[in-house]
Amino acid sequence: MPTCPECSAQIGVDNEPQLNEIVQCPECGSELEVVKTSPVGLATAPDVEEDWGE
Amino acid sequence: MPTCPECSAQIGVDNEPQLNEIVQCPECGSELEVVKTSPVGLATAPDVEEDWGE
Amino acid sequence: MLRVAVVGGSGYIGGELIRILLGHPEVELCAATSNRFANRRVDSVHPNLRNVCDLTFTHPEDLGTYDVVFLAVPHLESMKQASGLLKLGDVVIDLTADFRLPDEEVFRRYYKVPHEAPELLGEFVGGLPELHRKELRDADRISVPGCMATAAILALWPVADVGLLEPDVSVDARTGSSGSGASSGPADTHSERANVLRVFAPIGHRHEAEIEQATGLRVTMTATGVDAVRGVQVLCRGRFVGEVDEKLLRTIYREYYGDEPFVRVVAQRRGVYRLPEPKILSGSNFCDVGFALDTAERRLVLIGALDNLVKGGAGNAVQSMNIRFGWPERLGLEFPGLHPN
Amino acid sequence: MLRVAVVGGSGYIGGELIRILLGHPEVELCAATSNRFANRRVDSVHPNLRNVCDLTFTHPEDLGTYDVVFLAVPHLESMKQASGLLKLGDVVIDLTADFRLPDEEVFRRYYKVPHEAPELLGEFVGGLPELHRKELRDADRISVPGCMATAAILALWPVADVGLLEPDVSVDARTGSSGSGASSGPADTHSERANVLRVFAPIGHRHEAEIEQATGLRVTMTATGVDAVRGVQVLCRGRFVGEVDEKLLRTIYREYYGDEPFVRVVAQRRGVYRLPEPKILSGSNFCDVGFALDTAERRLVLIGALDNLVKGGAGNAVQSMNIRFGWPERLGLEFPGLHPN
Amino acid sequence: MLRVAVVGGSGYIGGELIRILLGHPEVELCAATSNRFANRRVDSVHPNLRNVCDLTFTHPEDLGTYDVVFLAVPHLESMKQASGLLKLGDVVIDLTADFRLPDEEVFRRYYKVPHEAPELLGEFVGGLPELHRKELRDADRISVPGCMATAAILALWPVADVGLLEPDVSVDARTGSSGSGASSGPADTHSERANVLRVFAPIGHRHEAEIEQATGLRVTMTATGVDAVRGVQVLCRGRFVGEVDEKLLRTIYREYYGDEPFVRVVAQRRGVYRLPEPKILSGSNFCDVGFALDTAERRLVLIGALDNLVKGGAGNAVQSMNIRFGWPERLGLEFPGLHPN
Amino acid sequence: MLRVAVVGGSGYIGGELIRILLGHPEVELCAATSNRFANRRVDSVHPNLRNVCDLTFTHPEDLGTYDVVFLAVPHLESMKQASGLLKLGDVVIDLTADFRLPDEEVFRRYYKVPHEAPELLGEFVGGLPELHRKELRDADRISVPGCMATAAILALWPVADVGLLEPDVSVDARTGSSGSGASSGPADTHSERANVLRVFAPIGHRHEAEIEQATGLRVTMTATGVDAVRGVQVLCRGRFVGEVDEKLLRTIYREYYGDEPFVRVVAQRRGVYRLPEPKILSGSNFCDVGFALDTAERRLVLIGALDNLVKGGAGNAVQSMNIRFGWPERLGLEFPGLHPN
Ligand SMILES: NC(=O)c1ccc[n+]([C@@H]2O[C@H](COP(=O)([O-])OP(=O)(O)OC[C@H]3O[C@@H](n4cnc5c(N)ncnc54)[C@H](OP(=O)(O)O)[C@@H]3O)[C@@H](O)[C@H]2O)c1
Ligand SMILES: NC(=O)c1ccc[n+]([C@@H]2O[C@H](COP(=O)([O-])OP(=O)(O)OC[C@H]3O[C@@H](n4cnc5c(N)ncnc54)[C@H](OP(=O)(O)O)[C@@H]3O)[C@@H](O)[C@H]2O)c1
Ligand SMILES: NC(=O)c1ccc[n+]([C@@H]2O[C@H](COP(=O)([O-])OP(=O)(O)OC[C@H]3O[C@@H](n4cnc5c(N)ncnc54)[C@H](OP(=O)(O)O)[C@@H]3O)[C@@H](O)[C@H]2O)c1
Ligand SMILES: NC(=O)c1ccc[n+]([C@@H]2O[C@H](COP(=O)([O-])OP(=O)(O)OC[C@H]3O[C@@H](n4cnc5c(N)ncnc54)[C@H](OP(=O)(O)O)[C@@H]3O)[C@@H](O)[C@H]2O)c1
Ligand SMILES: [Zn+2]
Ligand SMILES: [Zn+2]
Repeated sequence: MPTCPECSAQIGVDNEPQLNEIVQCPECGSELEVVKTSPVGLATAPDVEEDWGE
Repeated sequence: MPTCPECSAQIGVDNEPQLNEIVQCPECGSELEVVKTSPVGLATAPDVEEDWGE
Repeated sequence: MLRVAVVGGSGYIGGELIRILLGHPEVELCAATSNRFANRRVDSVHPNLRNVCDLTFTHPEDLGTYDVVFLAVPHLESMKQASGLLKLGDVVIDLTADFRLPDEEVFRRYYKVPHEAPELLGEFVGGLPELHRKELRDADRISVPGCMATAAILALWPVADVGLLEPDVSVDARTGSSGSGASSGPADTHSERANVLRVFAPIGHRHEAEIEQATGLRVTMTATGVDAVRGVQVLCRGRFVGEVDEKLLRTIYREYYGDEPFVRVVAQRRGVYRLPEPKILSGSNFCDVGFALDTAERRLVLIGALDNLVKGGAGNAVQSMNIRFGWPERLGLEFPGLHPN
Repeated sequence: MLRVAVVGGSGYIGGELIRILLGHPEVELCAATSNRFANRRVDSVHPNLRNVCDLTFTHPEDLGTYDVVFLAVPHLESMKQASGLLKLGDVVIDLTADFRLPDEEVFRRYYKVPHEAPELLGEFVGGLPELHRKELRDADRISVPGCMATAAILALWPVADVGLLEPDVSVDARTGSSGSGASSGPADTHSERANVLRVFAPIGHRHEAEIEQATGLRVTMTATGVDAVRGVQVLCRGRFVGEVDEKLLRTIYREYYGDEPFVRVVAQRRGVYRLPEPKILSGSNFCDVGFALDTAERRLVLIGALDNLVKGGAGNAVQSMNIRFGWPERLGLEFPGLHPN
Repeated sequence: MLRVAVVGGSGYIGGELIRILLGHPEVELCAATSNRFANRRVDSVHPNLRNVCDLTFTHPEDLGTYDVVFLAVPHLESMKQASGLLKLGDVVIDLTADFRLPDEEVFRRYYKVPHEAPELLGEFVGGLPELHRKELRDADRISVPGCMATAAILALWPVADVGLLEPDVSVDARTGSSGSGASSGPADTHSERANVLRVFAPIGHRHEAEIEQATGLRVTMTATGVDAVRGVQVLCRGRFVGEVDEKLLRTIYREYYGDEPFVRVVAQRRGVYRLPEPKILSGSNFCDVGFALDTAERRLVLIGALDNLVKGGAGNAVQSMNIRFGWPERLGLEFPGLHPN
Repeated sequence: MLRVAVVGGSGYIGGELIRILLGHPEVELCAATSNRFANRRVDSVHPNLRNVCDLTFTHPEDLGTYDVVFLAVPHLESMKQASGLLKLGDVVIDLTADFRLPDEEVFRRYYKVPHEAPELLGEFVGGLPELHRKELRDADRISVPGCMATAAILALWPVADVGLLEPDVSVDARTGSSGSGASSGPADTHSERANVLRVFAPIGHRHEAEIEQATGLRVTMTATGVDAVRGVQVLCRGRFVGEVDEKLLRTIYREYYGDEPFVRVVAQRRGVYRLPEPKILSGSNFCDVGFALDTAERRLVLIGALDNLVKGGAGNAVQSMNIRFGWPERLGLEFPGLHPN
């Protein structure tokens, strides 16, 4: 199973993930991009900085 | 089954209620006193006015 | 297990539906939609579902068909997309306002736009089990009433139905911030919305029409936003006809609600919680109703309280589904609420 | 500088009087009483007054005489101790309910006990400047109305006074926890009192009588405790007679309140704060009044809001004192309230 | 069905135990005690249980014997009444502080009184499944840890256990008002307790001792009351030894909690709910733990959050019971919490 | 009367400046700017100012020149528009973060962008009277510190300045929602922001740099959003060097703050309000500071509390202006805060 490049959590992906599909890490919430298939490779997707703090 | 003198709700009492036992009406919350047994008769127990309002 | 889906899963009603359906033993939640969060995890929007829900949101266009579909989209959207949405499920339970009012004209008066699917209005059964249990048993199109309307109808209906109320009734409703959904404008920020007693509808609130339709009364309604996230309370004021005393009122409510799994009559003479209030109802499917009587003035105050997202929405919808499929009505809806809270 | 004293200084109204009087340029606060805290520092009970007030509490029995004395004791105490208390000051301003209702019988009906000083009832002038400014100019006995009553009277009075209201009016009042003073019972703890919408007076609230007396209307009142410390809001519902439109209402309110320093008419078509609410009134002496009109149904909703401890109590008392002594009415009462809050 | 009883059923922990046990499929709740409310209905104190619970309170002296007894009395009472109370149940689960600290001397230092049943201290197993699951399987005397202690222990323990923490740790705890039970004093009224950030324990809070014992760390703890009814959050600050990065921390937590039914690791890079907080945990048995890392300064902030009455008390007790009797751990504890709330 | 203007008048700091300046006897408020609300009434945004303020907002481009100009624009805007803004006033008091940190590099590290007017950094005097009263007397460019920084600096500074603190200090800050201004995103809505204990800055909050600069300590700071509109509280934890007892601490604070009009030392052994908290500070310019001492562990907890919009912003700015012009420092800032509140 592929792992999250940010936090090493195992990421469940569909049987046939599409290239450039975005999946979200269940542990750290990062958005990950499918950068290759069979086997699946994931890279951190560019993050739009959210306004959250005060 | 005896009924609440305040609101007529049916009051479940133990098989052998004691005279002067206090039971509480499930519907209106009144405290009721067992004033006779077999058959059971209930009367509203004197109510200590609770401070509740503002 | 029936296969179910929620359209509008990233909203507050949608989130509550997801929570309840995940705990429901007879259904499998197969999809929850979101445009904004498509492919993101459901628990990234509804963090209470972490470790409980592994789904990601589906884009509405990617939906398949299901045994039951719940519509929790903004009002006006159900009717606009009706042709598409109604095909998604054998049974469709709509939580918007769009199919609540059978009369096209009344709809237009309250919603300021013409109805876009008037031909469907007659197909929907009201998703209020206390009034429509029988019709719900074979209803394929169900329209759940509004949250404040539900509280007011359940408080008023028995007394109105036995003919003890004069027709003119005023309804004073109070509601938490989740009642307006997950949207955010300048009036919705915490700094502006906290500590409010905001009379956002001094006259003519839309739920008037629903209450009138269900009870046959003439209703004038006022709605105030209060500093709470969940919860609705209504105070209904009217005059009675004939002889009315506390016992009679209790007898009436007992007759109407004695067997109801989710309506409790709360009118106590002692204790801290004498009349219905939402404080203890968060997460629960109960609607508490109560009353006070002013014999001298021949006036009645009837009070209802519920959690707007549960009995005022998602819970009512699931209860309706339980009836439709012949399941025990309490299924998935057992959480009783918390004290203190 | 006039010498003033507060009886009941450890309570919430007493504390507010102390705060305002300390900032008042024409008076010197000479004593504030407490039985429980006699000889303890005032700021040990009212921590906002640290570095502002160096007084300690006086036992009531150790009071001297003063130019002005404010009575902020529990209701029924002013009348019980009237003979003693009224000797303490050349001018006595009573904040209890005891001398608000001129009619002994009405008092007994609402307070369930006979009045103990009925002979004094006629001596008091109502401490509501908007209605009694003229009499206040030479009043030596002043009785300040109740907090919810003040809000309702100020909302209703102009429209009632010009004869536009049908006599039957319902008043729906909402109040914070400080409205019941510093007392503590099982229903007052934070865990039980937070998040409430507690209908503690579904019918027959005592302030009914005050509103009826001031406006000549027939009032049925409901009161609900809300999750706030300060603040009162009233929604008054009635029907109008004759032709009424928004302009007429504005004209009437302008005529009655255009020159009032502490009444604002708030009925806006835009913005976040369209109708009166207490959120922005904490600490201020304003009473905001507003209205909504249902022409079709010939109904009016009149709304009032204030800080129960200021315009609903201590502020009104000080404003009355200012009038009595011919000082500018705003003296000591300039704090406008906060936004956001 | 096992027969169970709750001693102290009119309190907040007692009420929560009753709620959970009523929904538990393997037990029958046979008695809940109260001195003050003996023979009154349980739902007159816990109004969320109306229509759910038909019991009346039993006077403690009228108790029989049961398969399992939960003790939810004030602290010091369990040890004082130990000889009587421990006879009531084959399995006794104590929620007071009395049997949490195995060392008599530590107890005396923190509770300022000598222990009255020191001979029993060794008999109790800690009711914290994450640390003591194995011993709980055959424990007949179980002592559930404190609410803030539970949150702190669950946040700290994995990192401490692998030896990555320097021993000195500070714990900053925040707690709602239900944490101090249903008692009421002048500091507990809504007017005084609302809106607080009350540092009631700037140093030396009693839960320090429990955290030290469970983690082997040296803890200095501060506790602040916040304006909430339910909920505890702890921020634990320490320094790490060796090389630590986010991945390592996640691996550690995953290893310790990956299979735990009620601990979730929450440390997100996006969204509104990135770190643990009690807002979404009311009524649920989850303890959320999370972390933030300051690599430059070699510091860690570890965060825990829970509902003090559930995972911080009643829920932990029921989870321990489930383990003791070999039932699925989630039994009776499935409610996931609400969003929004 | 000096002529003053507020740039950013529709924001929360701007609104507070307007409120205070309107009540200030030595200045005339001539303009308050807003882009979004230009030409609309000030009281349509700040409803507390109805009947108090008759101004309409000025578009920033329509400003003239004034004796004193206050800058309450978003951070980074002051430096970006510095050349224009600084010409507007003989005295300019900036409330943004832009000129607080004299070191360009530190600024870049914390604000992630290069400073755009580094040449001006040296011109600003810190707007914290307790530390910079002397320089403020003839300062024409004043930079007011951050709200949390002010609370922490005032709590830490005396003890640090006498050399009693070890350099490593942790600061745990709690803040209400107004601290982030009037902006609104999905995380700011009432439903999401109510009831939070949101650790939005577990490490590295920007105010760290300000506290370090003022006190010479090494600070690690954590910030948590709480369910309040106004108010900041900081808990600062450190270790002391040498012999320290309560008396010494009191002596030090007395020496530093005995003559300060707006700092109170609050560390009481009795009563409900023993340590500083913002509950009673809304609207007031006080900063309360207090302490607790753990002699055994050689640890100190120093606590500060203030209203972020007053002593944490607008009030501090006005106090600085009072010093600059030789007026009594309390002018316009007399409101002491409310109890209860
Ligand atoms: N809140 C209550 O108390 C309550 C009670 C009873 C009934 N209701 C009714 O329930 C419905 C939902 O209310 P809510 O409070 O949950 O609102 P909400 O929080 O705003 O949620 C609306 C949902 O609809 C989705 N949505 C928006 N536009 C859409 C479109 N054009 N097509 C498909 N989906 C769309 C939204 O997500 P995306 O934008 O990501 O798609 C979101 O999931 C409303 O009709 C409301 O009247 C609400
Ligand atoms: N709270 C409001 O919003 C509000 C508004 C308008 C008017 N009022 C009226 O103002 C009055 C005070 O209300 P409150 O809310 O301030 O009540 P409170 O907080 O309970 O204060 C009552 C005060 O009276 C003192 N007191 C009690 N018994 C006394 C006695 N036998 N003789 C002399 N002093 C006694 C108490 O202190 P010690 O026990 O230490 O002496 C305390 O200082 C009441 O009559 C109330 O109806 C209240
Ligand atoms: N609150 C929390 O968050 C929390 C969390 C974890 C653990 N705990 C622990 O749980 C226990 C209960 O706490 P709580 O918050 O529920 O307190 P509480 O609300 O004050 O309840 C105490 C209960 O004990 C009963 N009681 C009082 N004195 C008694 C006596 N001498 N003998 C028998 N029963 C007596 C009370 O009712 P009657 O007076 O009517 O008998 C009441 O039912 C405490 O030991 C506390 O440390 C509390
Ligand atoms: N909130 C606090 O507790 C606090 C405390 C101390 C210091 N501060 C600082 O005070 C400043 C204002 O904070 P706030 O909380 O009041 O923020 P705010 O509520 O967001 O207000 C910002 C103000 O600036 C105006 N503005 C926005 N962009 C502008 C531009 N490009 N040019 C000119 N004006 C512009 C806004 O109105 P228009 O968009 O209509 O022009 C608004 O009046 C910030 O720098 C903040 O760091 C805040
Ligand atoms: Zn990850
Ligand atoms: Zn009854």
